[in-house]
Amino acid sequence: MKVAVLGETSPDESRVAIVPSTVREMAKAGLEITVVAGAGIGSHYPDEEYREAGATVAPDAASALQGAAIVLKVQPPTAEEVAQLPSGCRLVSLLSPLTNADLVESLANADVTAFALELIPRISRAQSMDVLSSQATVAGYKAVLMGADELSKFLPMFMTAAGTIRPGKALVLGAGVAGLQAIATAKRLGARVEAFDVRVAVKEQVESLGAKFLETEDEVTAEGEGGYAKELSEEQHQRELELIADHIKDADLVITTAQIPGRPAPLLITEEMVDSMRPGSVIVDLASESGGNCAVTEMATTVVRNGVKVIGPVNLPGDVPVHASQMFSKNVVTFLKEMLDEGELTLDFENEVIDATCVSHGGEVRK
Amino acid sequence: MKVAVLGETSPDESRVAIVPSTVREMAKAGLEITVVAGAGIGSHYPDEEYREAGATVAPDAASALQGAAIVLKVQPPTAEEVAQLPSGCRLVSLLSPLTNADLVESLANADVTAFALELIPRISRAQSMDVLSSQATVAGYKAVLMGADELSKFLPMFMTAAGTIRPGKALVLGAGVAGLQAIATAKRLGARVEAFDVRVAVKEQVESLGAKFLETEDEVTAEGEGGYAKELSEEQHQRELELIADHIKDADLVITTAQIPGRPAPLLITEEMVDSMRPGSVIVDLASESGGNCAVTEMATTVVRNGVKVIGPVNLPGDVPVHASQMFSKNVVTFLKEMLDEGELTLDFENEVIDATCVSHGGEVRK
Amino acid sequence: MDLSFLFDLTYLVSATLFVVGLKRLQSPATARQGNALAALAMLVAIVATLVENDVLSWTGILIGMTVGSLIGALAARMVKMTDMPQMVGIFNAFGGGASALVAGAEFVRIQQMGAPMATSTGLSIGLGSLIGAVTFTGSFVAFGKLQGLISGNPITFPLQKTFNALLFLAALALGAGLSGAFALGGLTPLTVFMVFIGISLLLGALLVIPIGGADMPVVISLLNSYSGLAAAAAGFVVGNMVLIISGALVGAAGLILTIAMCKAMNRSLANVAFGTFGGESATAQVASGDKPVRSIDAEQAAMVLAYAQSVVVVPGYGLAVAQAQHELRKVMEILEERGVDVKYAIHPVAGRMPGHMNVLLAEADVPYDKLFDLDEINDDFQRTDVVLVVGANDVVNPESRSPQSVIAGMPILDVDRAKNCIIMKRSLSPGFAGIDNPLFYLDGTMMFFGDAKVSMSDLAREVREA
Amino acid sequence: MDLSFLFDLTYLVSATLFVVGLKRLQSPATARQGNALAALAMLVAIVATLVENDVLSWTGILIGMTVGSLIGALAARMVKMTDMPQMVGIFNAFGGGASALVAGAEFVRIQQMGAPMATSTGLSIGLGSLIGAVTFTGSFVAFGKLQGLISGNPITFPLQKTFNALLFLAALALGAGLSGAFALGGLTPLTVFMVFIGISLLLGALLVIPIGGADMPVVISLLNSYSGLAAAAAGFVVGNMVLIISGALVGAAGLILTIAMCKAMNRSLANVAFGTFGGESATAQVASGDKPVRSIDAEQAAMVLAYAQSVVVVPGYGLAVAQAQHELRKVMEILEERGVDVKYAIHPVAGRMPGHMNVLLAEADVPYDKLFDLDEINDDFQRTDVVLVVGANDVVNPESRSPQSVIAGMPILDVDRAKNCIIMKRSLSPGFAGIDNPLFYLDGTMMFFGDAKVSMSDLAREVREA
Amino acid sequence: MGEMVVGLYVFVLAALAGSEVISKVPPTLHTPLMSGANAISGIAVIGALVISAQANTPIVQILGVVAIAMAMVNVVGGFMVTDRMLQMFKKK
Amino acid sequence: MGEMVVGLYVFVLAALAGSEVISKVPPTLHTPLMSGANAISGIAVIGALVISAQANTPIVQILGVVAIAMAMVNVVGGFMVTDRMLQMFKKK
Ligand SMILES: NC(=O)c1ccc[n+]([C@@H]2O[C@H](COP(=O)([O-])OP(=O)(O)OC[C@H]3O[C@@H](n4cnc5c(N)ncnc54)[C@H](OP(=O)(O)O)[C@@H]3O)[C@@H](O)[C@H]2O)c1
Ligand SMILES: NC(=O)c1ccc[n+]([C@@H]2O[C@H](COP(=O)([O-])OP(=O)(O)OC[C@H]3O[C@@H](n4cnc5c(N)ncnc54)[C@H](OP(=O)(O)O)[C@@H]3O)[C@@H](O)[C@H]2O)c1
Ligand SMILES: NC(=O)c1ccc[n+]([C@@H]2O[C@H](COP(=O)([O-])OP(=O)(O)OC[C@H]3O[C@@H](n4cnc5c(N)ncnc54)[C@H](O)[C@@H]3O)[C@@H](O)[C@H]2O)c1
Ligand SMILES: NC(=O)c1ccc[n+]([C@@H]2O[C@H](COP(=O)([O-])OP(=O)(O)OC[C@H]3O[C@@H](n4cnc5c(N)ncnc54)[C@H](O)[C@@H]3O)[C@@H](O)[C@H]2O)c1
Repeated sequence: MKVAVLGETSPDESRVAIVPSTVREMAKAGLEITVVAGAGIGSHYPDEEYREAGATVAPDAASALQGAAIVLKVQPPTAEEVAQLPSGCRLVSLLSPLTNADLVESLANADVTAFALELIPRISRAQSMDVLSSQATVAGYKAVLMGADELSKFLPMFMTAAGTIRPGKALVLGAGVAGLQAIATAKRLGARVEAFDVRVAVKEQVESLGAKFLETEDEVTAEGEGGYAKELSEEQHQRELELIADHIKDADLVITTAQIPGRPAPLLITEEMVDSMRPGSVIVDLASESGGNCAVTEMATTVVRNGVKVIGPVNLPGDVPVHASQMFSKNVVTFLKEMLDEGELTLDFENEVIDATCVSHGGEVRK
Repeated sequence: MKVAVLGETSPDESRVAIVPSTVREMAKAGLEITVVAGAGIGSHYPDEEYREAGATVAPDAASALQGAAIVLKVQPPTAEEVAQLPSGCRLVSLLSPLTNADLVESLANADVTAFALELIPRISRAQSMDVLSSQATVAGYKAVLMGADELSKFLPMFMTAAGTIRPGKALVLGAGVAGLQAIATAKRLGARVEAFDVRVAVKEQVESLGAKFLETEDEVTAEGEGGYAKELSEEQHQRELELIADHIKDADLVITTAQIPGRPAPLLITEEMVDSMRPGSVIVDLASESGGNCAVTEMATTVVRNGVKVIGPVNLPGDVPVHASQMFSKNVVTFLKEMLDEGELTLDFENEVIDATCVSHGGEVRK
Repeated sequence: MDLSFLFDLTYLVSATLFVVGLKRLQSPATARQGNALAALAMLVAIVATLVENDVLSWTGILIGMTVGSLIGALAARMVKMTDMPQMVGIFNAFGGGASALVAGAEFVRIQQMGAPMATSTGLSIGLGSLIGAVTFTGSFVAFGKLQGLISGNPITFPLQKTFNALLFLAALALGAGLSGAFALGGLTPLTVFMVFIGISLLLGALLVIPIGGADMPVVISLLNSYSGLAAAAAGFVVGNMVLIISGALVGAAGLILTIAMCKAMNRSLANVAFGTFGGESATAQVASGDKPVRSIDAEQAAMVLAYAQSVVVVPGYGLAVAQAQHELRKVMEILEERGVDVKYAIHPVAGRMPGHMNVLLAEADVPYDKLFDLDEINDDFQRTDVVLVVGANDVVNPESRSPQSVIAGMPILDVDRAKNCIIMKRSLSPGFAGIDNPLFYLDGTMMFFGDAKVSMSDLAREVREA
Repeated sequence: MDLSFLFDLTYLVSATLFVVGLKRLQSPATARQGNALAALAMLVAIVATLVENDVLSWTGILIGMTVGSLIGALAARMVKMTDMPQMVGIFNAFGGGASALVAGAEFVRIQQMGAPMATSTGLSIGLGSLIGAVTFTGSFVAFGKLQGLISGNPITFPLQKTFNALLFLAALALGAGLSGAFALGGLTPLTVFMVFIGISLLLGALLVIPIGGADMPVVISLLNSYSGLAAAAAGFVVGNMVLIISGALVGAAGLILTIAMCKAMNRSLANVAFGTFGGESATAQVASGDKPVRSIDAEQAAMVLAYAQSVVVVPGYGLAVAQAQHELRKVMEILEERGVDVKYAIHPVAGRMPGHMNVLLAEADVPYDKLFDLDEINDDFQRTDVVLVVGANDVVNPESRSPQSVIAGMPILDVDRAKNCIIMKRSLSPGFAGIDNPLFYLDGTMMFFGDAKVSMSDLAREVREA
Repeated sequence: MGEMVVGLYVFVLAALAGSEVISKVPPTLHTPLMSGANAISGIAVIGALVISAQANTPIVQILGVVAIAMAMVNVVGGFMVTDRMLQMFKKK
Repeated sequence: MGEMVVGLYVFVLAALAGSEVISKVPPTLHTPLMSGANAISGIAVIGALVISAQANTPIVQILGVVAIAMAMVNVVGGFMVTDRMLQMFKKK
């Protein structure tokens, strides 16, 4: 069975869906892998290594797609790419299905059975396919490194002959997968870390990393489904803002990660809060792609306001392409194995994972 | 007694010689401080804070210098600045005296008593004036953050549902003040760290940070004076290069800091060594200003060779201006106190520190 | 210096050997030797006794010794390891019985000689036979309960306490009568003595009957103490120092042991000793629903770990919550110094974020090369002596192998394949997935309850001393 | 039951109280109470003795008791804390003397009665007076050495060992003669006895004379053990159990203590006990050049720390070299649990790079708010009970205050102002600056030698148990 | 002093020594310790021997022999079982 | 059994108990312990009392009284000094 691994066409994307080490694993499972030439270059995996691992390197996407039963990608395909897909093939990739209904429609029309990796259910068994988790891990780590590098100050404490420098304070808003990783990384760098989230279970998790969980007098909670959060009531939101205003004043590094699936990111940092911070401080807004947690954030650029840098990074995992791709690839392979039975393709909608992720099949949009 | 704090004119320099918190300390010692407007902006110390601390803010350098007995700066003064200095005043600043004889000459001609902070002797008492140490500390920390941020990989180990990622390897060449700090920071970030230096005492120090010291079969040592190194013999250098070639192949992040006072930096990484590294790796060459430890290094830019980024940073401490200035300032104040006796200026050449640092006095070049 | 002085010295040596032998039982390293010393002490005492006394007839003595030794040796050889407690119980019965018989025989002898009995002798004989007889039947009942011959459940009947108390008073009264405290009406002393013995035997059985099977080890320990006292009483009867000394030793040792065991089981001594008057029962097991688990403390865990050859640590979210990483590393370092091979098995989703355990263990300076991921280590478990699970739950839950489970399909660390598994957590409550863990109820599993940081600190101390 | 039985029971109670009292001396928490119990035991024994015996004349007894008590109480009140060891020595002399006198008096009494003496009585009297007399003079010499009345240096003369050995043999021979083993020519037994006592007294002095002042505490402990034996011998002489028991207790306790002290000082018991035959001397002090330092071990350090109210830790480069940061944090945590106030004083240039200690302590998870820099903490030292310096040297070197020093002008942590200072390092070798450190030789300084990681581990164990 | 009192002294002292010695034993060794102490309590055999040796009538003689046999079961069985348990504690 | 043998038994047992009890004392308490044991060794006062009480001649009487005085110095001084030392160990 032929599996085509396409290269990414967006200039912002340096990852690749499959890395050479997983090619080997797939080959063992009986799949023939064809990789478009140069697909791995952005993440430092040369064609050479793919060949050594047993893949065929096709000169372009068209030849790679010829007769492919499965097509793998990182980012959602463009209209042209959709047009090129062989009818009846299966596409596994990120698809932003909640916000990109047109794409799903066009895939259905092209008779592609498409699987959106964002929709992997958060059940124990599917953890090893969960690309959102693996990529959020990368983002959380990277956000702190980027922020610390942009900072005009030290994060760790230093007691030296040239005076004592108190440890910097990092504030992490939203302690999901990315937020927890950010906490851990900031702790590693020696910062004092405070964090806030609207889900109650998070308090213990934050403390298990040695950080301080901020609490309001009245509870602010908004537990959603499947481990996600939902939007806060207006009153609760107000209380949350007050809490943050209180603690952001003396923060040196702020990392925000708050997201609500399918909704714009909640606003957690107002302009006044940014103004209350000391010049030289840094905010890294991981929610910038879905509107930002900070009022000042502009996607894909760094705004300096009053000496405070507000960074709105796009696709942070793409900045750590070697390992982000490796993890993505491992997730995809584990997912593929869900629909293989002794080397044969199956499509079992009883299977929770398959059912949840499949957005188009047999020319129909499934959800 | 009037002390003038000048702003830095070089665009690369964001530090300032005196920060508001030390203004207070100086005022207590009976000094009147005048700061040129905007001097602290680059390091996020607004004029406001200087005023609050008790300093006068002068509109420009000329008015600040009027009647000043002591003039403070970070970088060596430009020709114009030298021309502005009141005759008979004392200048305390970095002066690169070993490589910049002209400047010293011109200072002597202008009848300035100039003190080169680079020449602070490395004796116990003078540790709190040692700007080379304090700024090297900043550089070592910053180099790792910068390198880790540029890296296409993780440094720490991750055992996750998306596979296991082995910890990255950092190689630190030259384990002086900056190198040791780089080791500590890389360890903090979870890297496995190896280090090499030509001074024997360093082995224990490297190990005291939990890193591995690389050793050759035959000893490679070149202990210099005052804790510094001297140049290696050709044969020893060859042996060192072999050792490095052996260990650089699988290094993800390389930090080089090897320096020999008054001499160009030793070459430690050849082009072939760079080619032997995996794409996506990073080299940060802290010696770039004195010629670089890596053959590929170009000062002030990043060269990408074969997927390996070679960064040649300039003035790294200037990238952490808030704390770098604070430490610098603390050093300068402690130094000033050496030549104050009950609020009166003294010039005691019996004092080892004064003697060693004073490069021009009474119209004469002193060394 | 006459001969009797020599004999006395020999007995003194024997007594000292008993003390030294018991002392050696303090540590596993010297315990066997200690036992051997005690046995030697016994031999010395026996030989000295035989030489010292003018033996009227060797036949009986030789027969008694041979038969007894053979039975004892055979029983000791054949008993299964798991049946040890019962075996100790039954040996104890015989020891107690022997003391009672000695007292009885002396009583008969004195009666036959027709000599009047000194109060002190009467007292000794009374105490010896009372305690000996109680030990005899009590131990048999304990044996029966442990062996399953008698129901392990507490057996109670109405007015049990009152009845036992009356019996005890009756025995005391008869004993006092025998010692000459008051006249016994027309009955011959022998008859009275027989009744006295009968009551004592009944009392022994009745004292143990109402105690639950789980408390039996404590009961046996207590009866052991009694048999020591009985022997000491026998010593008073025949006027032999070595009997008095070793009897006192065993009596004190048994009592201390009983108290220690009660503490470990969270019972009061009175509760067990006067089980009659209490009649309640407890169980050493913490039960969830009806499934029993084995619960151990730091000392026991330390012993298991310190004498293992290979240990694998499975850290989980609870380690992070307790922030016990430093203590964990410390314990493992001590074990490594003792030559134990230590590895850490890191499950990919242990904790609450990817790489959680890495962050934690890096903080505690655990070297990277000791960390193994699921695929690398899963085959090792069956060759592992002890797995120490610290605050992990879901990632070691064998339930994931059953397709109906909510964690079905999640690969787990196969710790259930190891020989022993110690699990440190605070309770039997479930982990993230919210489901019960069958691992807790397996035979090889020992639960070490408590906050992981506290438990680990305790463990560090105990491991160092083990 | 007759009266004598009651007395015997009372003596038994007294003896048991002695044992319990000694047992309570095991821990600082109960030690005072233990001492009180022992005193009570003594009171009980004295009263019982007075009541039991038909006292012929109360005058002498009352005078003796009053005078002795007054002297003892006054001496105990007035002695300076630092003179305690001598005081114990001299008390001991009196105890030994009393035993010798008891034996002597009994000898005289028997002689006067003209009755023949039983071998066993002779043996008891001989041993009692020999050991008592040796204790008497030996203790006095030890006292003199400690008090500075006699030179603390070992005093030796040619053939010392041989002479002592001969003296000892002579005493034995005379003793045997007295016990009736052989005839004593024309001399009256009393004369022989006087000579015997004389030789014993001489022997006591000669045994102690050649031992160095540093070994005196061990000698006193050993003499203490002797005086116990003398009391036990006196017990045999007058046939009193409580004397035998408490004498044996003290004898054994003294011996065990002596052995423990020898171990701590790295001397063999034989070396001290038979100082005569050895005659060499050692010193408990590690000397650099001629300056002595006080060296302590983990147990002592633990006691000092555990009973402090405030402890400041001064980490230095040695902590990093030993990688003992985790162990350090552990020890401090245990102390904090015990209510000790713990701070860390970080010198700006401790270690080998700026912020070295920060990296190290952050790794071990020491909270930031426990770290204080030089300016913040220097004033606190004089209010600090114990400073624990771990592998630091230059940064606590008071030499920096003298302008000639190579480290002149470097601000230091003023640990010499604290009440006590424990310094952990491997030797007396200098630090980075290569100069000696006068701090090591101060009165309040205790050196705890060894690799910091090992020492700290030991300390953790001991602190937990302290 | 009477036999009885002497016995009492000895008894009390032995008990003190016994409890001191035992109080330091770790729980894992409790079972072997109990078993070892149990074997020692078979010391009643000495009493049985004394009685048998001096037996003046058949009934005393019989009682004595039975006592010997029972005590020996305790002694021999006890020490052997203890030894078996302790073998498990051997440090490799 | 003779007095002597009984004494020996008692002596040995007491010594065993004593060494067990002492072997657990930490070094810091060695000095007070030594001092406490030293006070106990003043038990010789009992012997002295017995002798004095039964003194049949002046010389024995005098020896006895001196012995009493000396022993009492040891007893009273010993216990008091020990107590003073132990006060320093009071846990706040
Ligand atoms: N790693 C990830 O990325 C990630 C993310 C989200 C969810 N998850 C899920 O989290 C779970 C991880 O499994 P796990 O085995 O590590 O943890 P777990 O299944 O959640 O179990 C943790 C156990 O630790 C015990 N515990 C808590 N605090 C303790 C303390 N102070 N001292 C001692 N024990 C303590 C708890 O039992 P007691 O209450 O009885 O003490 C609990 O049963 C998996 O189900 C995984 O799917 C993982
Ligand atoms: N912080 C900086 O930036 C910097 C940079 C360069 C130089 N310095 C200089 O370094 C010195 C720092 O002072 P310091 O007090 O931290 O250190 P130090 O004066 O160098 O003394 C360290 C002590 O630690 C002991 N030690 C070494 N290894 C040990 C081990 N494994 N276990 C126990 N003890 C051990 C050594 O004594 P033993 O050998 O007897 O064990 C040594 O005396 C200052 O002189 C400072 O000027 C500092
Ligand atoms: N298989 C599994 O069991 C599994 C896998 C992955 C994640 N999860 C769980 O899902 C959780 C959320 O995952 P995620 O990180 O992808 O979520 P996410 O990226 O959707 O959101 C990030 C965080 O922002 C928080 N947030 C939302 N609104 C907020 C507000 N107004 N203020 C502050 N915080 C706000 C959310 O609670 C969440 O923790 C994780 O914590 C994890 O426990 C479970
Ligand atoms: N007052 C004091 O005591 C004091 C103050 C500051 C620094 N120092 C000492 O001085 C030492 C050096 O200080 P620095 O960091 O400013 O030195 P530096 O910046 O001049 O050099 C950096 C390092 O490069 C090393 N190096 C030189 N040639 C090399 C080669 N061919 N290969 C590998 N490494 C080479 C040097 O040994 C040095 O460790 C420090 O380690 C410190 O111990 C002492």
